[in-house]
Amino acid sequence: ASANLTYVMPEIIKAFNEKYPNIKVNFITSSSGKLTAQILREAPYDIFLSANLKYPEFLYSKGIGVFPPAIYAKGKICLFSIKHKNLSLKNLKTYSSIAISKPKTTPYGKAALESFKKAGIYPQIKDKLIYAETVAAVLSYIKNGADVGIISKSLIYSKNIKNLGKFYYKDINTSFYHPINQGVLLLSKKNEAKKFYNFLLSQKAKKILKKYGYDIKNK
Amino acid sequence: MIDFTPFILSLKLAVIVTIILLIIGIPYAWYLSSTKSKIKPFLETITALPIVLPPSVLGFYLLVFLSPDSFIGGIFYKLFNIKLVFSFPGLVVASSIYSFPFMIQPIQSGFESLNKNIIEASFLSGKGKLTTLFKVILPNIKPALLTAIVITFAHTIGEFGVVLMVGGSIPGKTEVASVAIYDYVENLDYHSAHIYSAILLIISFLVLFIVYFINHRQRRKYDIY
Amino acid sequence: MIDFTPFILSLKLAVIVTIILLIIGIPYAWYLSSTKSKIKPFLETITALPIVLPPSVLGFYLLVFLSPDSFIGGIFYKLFNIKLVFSFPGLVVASSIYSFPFMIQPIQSGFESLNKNIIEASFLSGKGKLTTLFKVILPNIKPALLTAIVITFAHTIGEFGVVLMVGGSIPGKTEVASVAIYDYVENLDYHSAHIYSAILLIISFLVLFIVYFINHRQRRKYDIY
Amino acid sequence: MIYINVSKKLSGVVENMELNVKIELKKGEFLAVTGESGSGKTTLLRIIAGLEKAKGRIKVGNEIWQDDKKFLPPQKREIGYVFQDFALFPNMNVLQNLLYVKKDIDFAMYLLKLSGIENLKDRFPNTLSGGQKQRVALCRALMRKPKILLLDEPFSALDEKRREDLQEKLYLFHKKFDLTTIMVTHSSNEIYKLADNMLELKYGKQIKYGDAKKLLINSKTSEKFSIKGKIIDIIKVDIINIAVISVGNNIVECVISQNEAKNLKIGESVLLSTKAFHPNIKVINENTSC
Amino acid sequence: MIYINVSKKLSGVVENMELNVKIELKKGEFLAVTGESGSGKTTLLRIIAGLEKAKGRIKVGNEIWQDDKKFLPPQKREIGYVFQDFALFPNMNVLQNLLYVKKDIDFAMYLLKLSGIENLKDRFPNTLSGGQKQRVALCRALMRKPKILLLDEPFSALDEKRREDLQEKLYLFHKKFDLTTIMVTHSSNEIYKLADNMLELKYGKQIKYGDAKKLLINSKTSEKFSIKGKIIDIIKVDIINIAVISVGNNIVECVISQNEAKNLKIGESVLLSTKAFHPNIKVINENTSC
Ligand SMILES: Nc1ncnc2c1ncn2[C@@H]1O[C@H](COP(=O)(O)OP(=O)(O)OP(=O)(O)O)[C@@H](O)[C@H]1O
Ligand SMILES: Nc1ncnc2c1ncn2[C@@H]1O[C@H](COP(=O)(O)OP(=O)(O)OP(=O)(O)O)[C@@H](O)[C@H]1O
Ligand SMILES: [Mg+2]
Ligand SMILES: [Mg+2]
Repeated sequence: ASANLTYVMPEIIKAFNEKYPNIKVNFITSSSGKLTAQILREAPYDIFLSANLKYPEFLYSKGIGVFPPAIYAKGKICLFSIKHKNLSLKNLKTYSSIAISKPKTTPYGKAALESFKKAGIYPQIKDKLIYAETVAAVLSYIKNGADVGIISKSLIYSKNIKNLGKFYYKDINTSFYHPINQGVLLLSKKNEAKKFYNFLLSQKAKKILKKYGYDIKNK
Repeated sequence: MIDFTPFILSLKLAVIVTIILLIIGIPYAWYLSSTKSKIKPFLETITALPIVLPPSVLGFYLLVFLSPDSFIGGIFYKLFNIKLVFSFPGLVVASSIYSFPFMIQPIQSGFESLNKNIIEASFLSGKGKLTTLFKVILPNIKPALLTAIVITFAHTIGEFGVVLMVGGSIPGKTEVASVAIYDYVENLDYHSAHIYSAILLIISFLVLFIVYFINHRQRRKYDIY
Repeated sequence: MIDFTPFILSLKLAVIVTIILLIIGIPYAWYLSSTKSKIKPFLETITALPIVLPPSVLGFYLLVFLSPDSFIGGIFYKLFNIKLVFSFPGLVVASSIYSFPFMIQPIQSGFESLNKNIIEASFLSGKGKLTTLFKVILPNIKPALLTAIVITFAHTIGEFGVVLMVGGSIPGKTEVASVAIYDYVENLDYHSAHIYSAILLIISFLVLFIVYFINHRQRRKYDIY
Repeated sequence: MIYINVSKKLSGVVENMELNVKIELKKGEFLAVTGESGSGKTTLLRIIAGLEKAKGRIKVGNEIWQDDKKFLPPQKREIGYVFQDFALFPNMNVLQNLLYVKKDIDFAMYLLKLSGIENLKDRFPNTLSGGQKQRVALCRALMRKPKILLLDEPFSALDEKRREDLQEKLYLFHKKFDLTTIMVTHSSNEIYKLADNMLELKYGKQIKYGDAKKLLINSKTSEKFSIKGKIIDIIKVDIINIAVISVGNNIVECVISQNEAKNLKIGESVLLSTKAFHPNIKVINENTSC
Repeated sequence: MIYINVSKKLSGVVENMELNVKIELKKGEFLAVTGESGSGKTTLLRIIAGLEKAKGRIKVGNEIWQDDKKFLPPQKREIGYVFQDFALFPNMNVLQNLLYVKKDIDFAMYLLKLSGIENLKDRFPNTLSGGQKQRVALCRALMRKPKILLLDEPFSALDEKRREDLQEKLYLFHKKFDLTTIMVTHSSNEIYKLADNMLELKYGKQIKYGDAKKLLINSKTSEKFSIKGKIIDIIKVDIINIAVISVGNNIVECVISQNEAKNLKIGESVLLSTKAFHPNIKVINENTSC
């Protein structure tokens, strides 16, 4: 699974196991790009959960996957800081450093960039951007010097975010960026895998996903 | 609860890789140190190159070359029925390739500064090449050998880019400690990351300290200071 | 179009880090090689430890220690107005810390196998410690020195975990080649990744080959073979 | 029989020097090799040992050690070698250096005792004095009771007493184990005492080769007693003149005439002889002598 | 004046050996140090050079080189040192080895020429023979025209001719530049020729110290001509018996009586003397001699 799912997955697995106590789910996080490269070489994974549709679609185009990629949720992004209270896209230019995850490789970074452009502030803040490897690294950056950053909303609900102490966040209007479609690709024909795949797309899973800040409207 | 499997995997990997590279590295470094051939600088450069690539990128290429569809991976798969990707043997192969220069270079430099006449003296004592190697040459390049072993060992423990790519962090099989710690940091679980890092550091500290301490005592004995 | 900025940054970083570590490493390695103190094995172990941590994790800790809010980062910020995170100086500091053992260990092993009486001969020629170091000691541990420089250089070029974490991969400032290539692989842009990897390899090959080639010629001259 | 016929280009003090040696040794023979510094003595030993390649042939008994086609590696040639610079194994103590060659602790201790260094058996080479190292190197070479013993100035770092002592012991050893020995030395005394044959090299060429005693004895039949020496001082004491002449390690004072004192110069080589038919020979007690 | 009064524990062939030396040198003095292998000669030189710490005091002129409080490092002591194992810089060629000490190319070439190795100036130490290395080491030590010259068996690897040649040149050099020289040697000949004073060590203790010539000359006044030698052979030729006696590097044949032949044994030290009042001294041409 892609890294942003780290927090929600345990709960989904828990719920899944309530229903199917005998199926053990191992879940591995890594970057989508790495996982894609590995799945191409027949990595022994059953289900691939990606932070966007691009990677599952790429794989599917290579003839991998049982069904076409499905969208199980949509990610949201928000402004985040531990220093500054009144967060808004407009205020961004008053800060000296803004951390986002890499637009090239992460969907959340890409969405962040889109919203800057849409808000018309990109030229002013261009030189203040710091690019993190993953959304989790954005938090490290904010903790260690960056004034503000953009992260996935789901992170706010992770239990570990409390490690950062006091923090402030502000949603970014979803109209500012293209939806971050979280795609899932079923890789193996194993029965257990299929069950989990179906569970993930079920209402129960969606409820949990919603609790963790994902947008689950219009499938 | 702390799961020690990743540490055991890490140690196992590091020990195996160090031993394999010692076995390959000694003759190869010897060849490099003693050849006068024109291709020597070429070979030396090639030897150093794996380190120049970012580990994940190297890992990516290794993934391509070691997968059962590829030529090399295919040979292994067909002949020994060993899959070199997403398996522990794969980690061993990949780590060995990445850590190769760390083993070769110090040993080669040790060989190059060895006083050749003790080798001759050993031959003239009627001893063959193997005895000479183990009883005379290696003991007398100990500082270099130690450097090679320590760097290779530590580096294999700490490496995770290649390992993650080729191994795929499968718990109990390819999820080594470095990968586990990385995951904790990614998950913002700093508490576990600290604990795991501390354990990794302590284990490594103990291993290295014992090695250095024994070496220190021996050097005193030989009065090499 | 190929953007060469990351390569230039990488080379710049590797050259600066190598030089800094040479300057720090030589006296430190000398101390380690010549002390008979009991704390020697302890220091040696500590020196090797940075390699044991996965680079991104080390990068994470370095980020914590170098940030302007922290003690060390704070000192730099207040005294020199240098921010050690998300800046090129930060990369230099972080890479230097990570590559430290790669520089120290080979040099130390070189010192340890150096014949001490040529040092004495130099002193008795009326030369001070500095002259002795540059004219006698260093030239005579050349294989070890070369190993240290090559490993440090190559490793700094290839490293990206620490660099990425501390530097924040800001194009033109801290986005070095290894990070750029990594991004291409992540982005499934294998074509660009191949091209960038090839360029990195070719540049590194040339640099290392020149170094080894000159060394090869010199060794022939001294008839050290 | 051992046939050695080798040649090799050397870079010497003169341009294009070539080592050219053609010798034959009988089993049990003791050959001394002498010649000025840089003349190729060490190189010759190294060639015989197989440490250096050279053109030509070496045949020991019925075995060919080297010719156009074959080259027996050093470890296959049964040789004991004392290196000019000792080449002890720094990672082994004195006793281990000997035992490395052969696991015979009694014999090792016997050799160490013979050389007067049995107390040093646990010491590592780095802690030994020059002469002590040299003796360890000698013992190590003897450990194998080798077919051929090659000695490169094995006593150069020793004081005279120890040197004479070891010369004798080496000779006995050579006889007892019927070794064939080739020794590089600069001392004609040593050659006379030990060697059957001698070979003198100059710029790589063999300029003298043959029976050692014949080549060395430089007395003339007419003078039963004549010794070569060198004037190192001419002293005036009261009205007599004394020439101080060094003969080997002896310093001799000799009264000379006023005339002689004028003609003789310090540094000149002289031949000391006496008109008397019968010089006295008196046994001296070692302890009373200087 | 140079005062040296030092002591240091050594690990020797006997238990708990201690080096104890108390000597005084005048400026321009030539002191020879002798003694058996392992007696502490090298250690003494190293202490004087500051390469090894020891208890005691060293004072050179008005300058204290070492005492309880002070320890002048080697590079501050103006010393030339020839190491027993040469210690040439492997990364420099012969000329560079000399120029490293002092950038005086004329003087370097002069010294190399003096030692007969000017042709080797571009060679690297690894390619030299033992005696060649030793000469380079000597030249290098002389480059500084040091206050004190310390020589550790500087001629041990040289053939006799070269050795005598260099002995003389060293002596002239010593005189010309008014050096104070301390030389370790095993040859009493060398001591007599070169040294003003001599020091003999045994197990680290100084057992003889004083005027070299007085300590060396072992002639008795009654016998004007008497030399110590050793019987190395007794040969029967027809009806006469010949004793072959080695005197230094001379081999002397001496007719002896039947009776003498019975009593004398090979290996015995003998005193050769003659009843004649006047031994002949004849200058010999170097080239005709063996
Ligand atoms: N590795 C080498 N490369 C080139 N020339 C060499 C090498 N080793 C020795 N030589 C030269 O070959 C010649 C013979 O050397 P060798 O060591 O045999 O002399 P030697 O007779 O043993 O002298 P010595 O009595 O000084 O030890 C010397 O002139 C020396 O400079
Ligand atoms: N590093 C050392 N550690 C311990 N003992 C040593 C060390 N160096 C020398 N010795 C011992 O000290 C004693 C004196 O050594 P030194 O080298 O001064 O002897 P030397 O008189 O020069 O002998 P040689 O004529 O054999 O060169 C020897 O018995 C030797 O074994
Ligand atoms: Mg020689
Ligand atoms: Mg000595």
